[in-house]
Amino acid sequence: MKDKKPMKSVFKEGAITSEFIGNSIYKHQTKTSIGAHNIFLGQVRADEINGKTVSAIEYTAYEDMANQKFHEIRESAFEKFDLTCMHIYHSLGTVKAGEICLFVFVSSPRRKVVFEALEYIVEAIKADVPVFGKEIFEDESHQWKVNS
Amino acid sequence: MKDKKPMKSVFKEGAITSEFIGNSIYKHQTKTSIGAHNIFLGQVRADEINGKTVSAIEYTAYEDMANQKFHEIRESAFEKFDLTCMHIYHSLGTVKAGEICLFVFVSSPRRKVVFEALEYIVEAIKADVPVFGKEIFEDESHQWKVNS
Amino acid sequence: MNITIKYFGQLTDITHLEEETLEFGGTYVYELLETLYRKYNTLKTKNFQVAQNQELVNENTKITGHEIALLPPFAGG
Amino acid sequence: MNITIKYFGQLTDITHLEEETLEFGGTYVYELLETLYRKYNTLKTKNFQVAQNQELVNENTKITGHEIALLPPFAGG
Repeated sequence: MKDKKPMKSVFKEGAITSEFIGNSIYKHQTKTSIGAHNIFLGQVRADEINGKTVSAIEYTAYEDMANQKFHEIRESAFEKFDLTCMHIYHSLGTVKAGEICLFVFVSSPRRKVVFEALEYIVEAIKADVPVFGKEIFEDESHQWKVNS
Repeated sequence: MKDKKPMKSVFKEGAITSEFIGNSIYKHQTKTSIGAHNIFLGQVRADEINGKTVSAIEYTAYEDMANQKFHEIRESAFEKFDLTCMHIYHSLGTVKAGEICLFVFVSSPRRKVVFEALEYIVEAIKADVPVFGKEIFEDESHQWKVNS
Repeated sequence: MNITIKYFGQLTDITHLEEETLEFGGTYVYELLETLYRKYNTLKTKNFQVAQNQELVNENTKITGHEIALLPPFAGG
Repeated sequence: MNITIKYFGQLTDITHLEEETLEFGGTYVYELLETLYRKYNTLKTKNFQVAQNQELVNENTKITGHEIALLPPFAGG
């Protein structure tokens, strides 16, 4: 049942749609050893900075290294936690305010496991994966996003 | 922006579909102060117990008290955590193995908040809400589920 | 007084009904339980909590005439 | 030797290119950085890490000839 595929790209061009997420949930309904799913979604905020509002983030990445890091995070999470499945998707390119740029999905027989695993994975992504975000304001000026 | 509606029933007849969940995610894309969503899904496991396999759970509840408890959990979570929205849905009636019986959805500007809030809410639901589950085996015999 | 009692989950396997109204002459929850144990032999062997007016109460709580519910272990989610 | 250097995020606002190949005569990462600081004045004021062969390295690491990347603070998710 372990869904441990060989290394593949987690990047998707543009926003991650709610249909994609719903469909991903649907596909797990044949895996009847799963008792608990936990999903994290990162959504682009229309932050106001010095009177200007963020209208989108343009994501770029050092893709080869990023995919390697995603792979390491995945291997390490499967080692630490009793997970049945794990899926990670991250946007590249333009994602508008209100749209989803990160989708992390973990499943396990038991709920305690998914809470721990999901937080571990999301924090590792924020800390270790070379992804860069250019916050585009409504007047087309920009600033570079930094994870806090 | 606080989505604090008056008390309403969280119960839905039968399984919670992936379309419903996807649509619920979609509706949050207009709320551009949100930066992080966290979703918990409880799925019915086809557990094997003494050689028999669970094919479905039939949920019943002490509905008035359960809705009161859900309301208290909701109020308490909004007090403890900086949440933008919170939604809880629980199935009543028959939910087959592989189908979803619990959907908890929290959103906030920041990710740390959603991790803490979601776990708090799910644990409170398991502990405090009078919902009962009859595990139906393939031969139509049953046993009563108890939360661990 | 007349008291409405609701049964849930596995307790309904014993009572074979979900709700009944009883004439009750006592004062406390434990007295009501004794009445019910006489009526339903195996109820005493079961693990359950008592709610009055939708709040959990203990055996020494006074019966107020509000709805009483017998709640076996919860299994939500 | 010839070294390919990749620039990411805000560093591209300074370099105005994402990748270039340089002839490099030194041995260590810090020597390469000195070369780059001479070429791009304001690069020195920026916060970034260096990766060689897709692994983060420090200033005293030897240059092996693999791809070098200059990585400003991450902003995934």
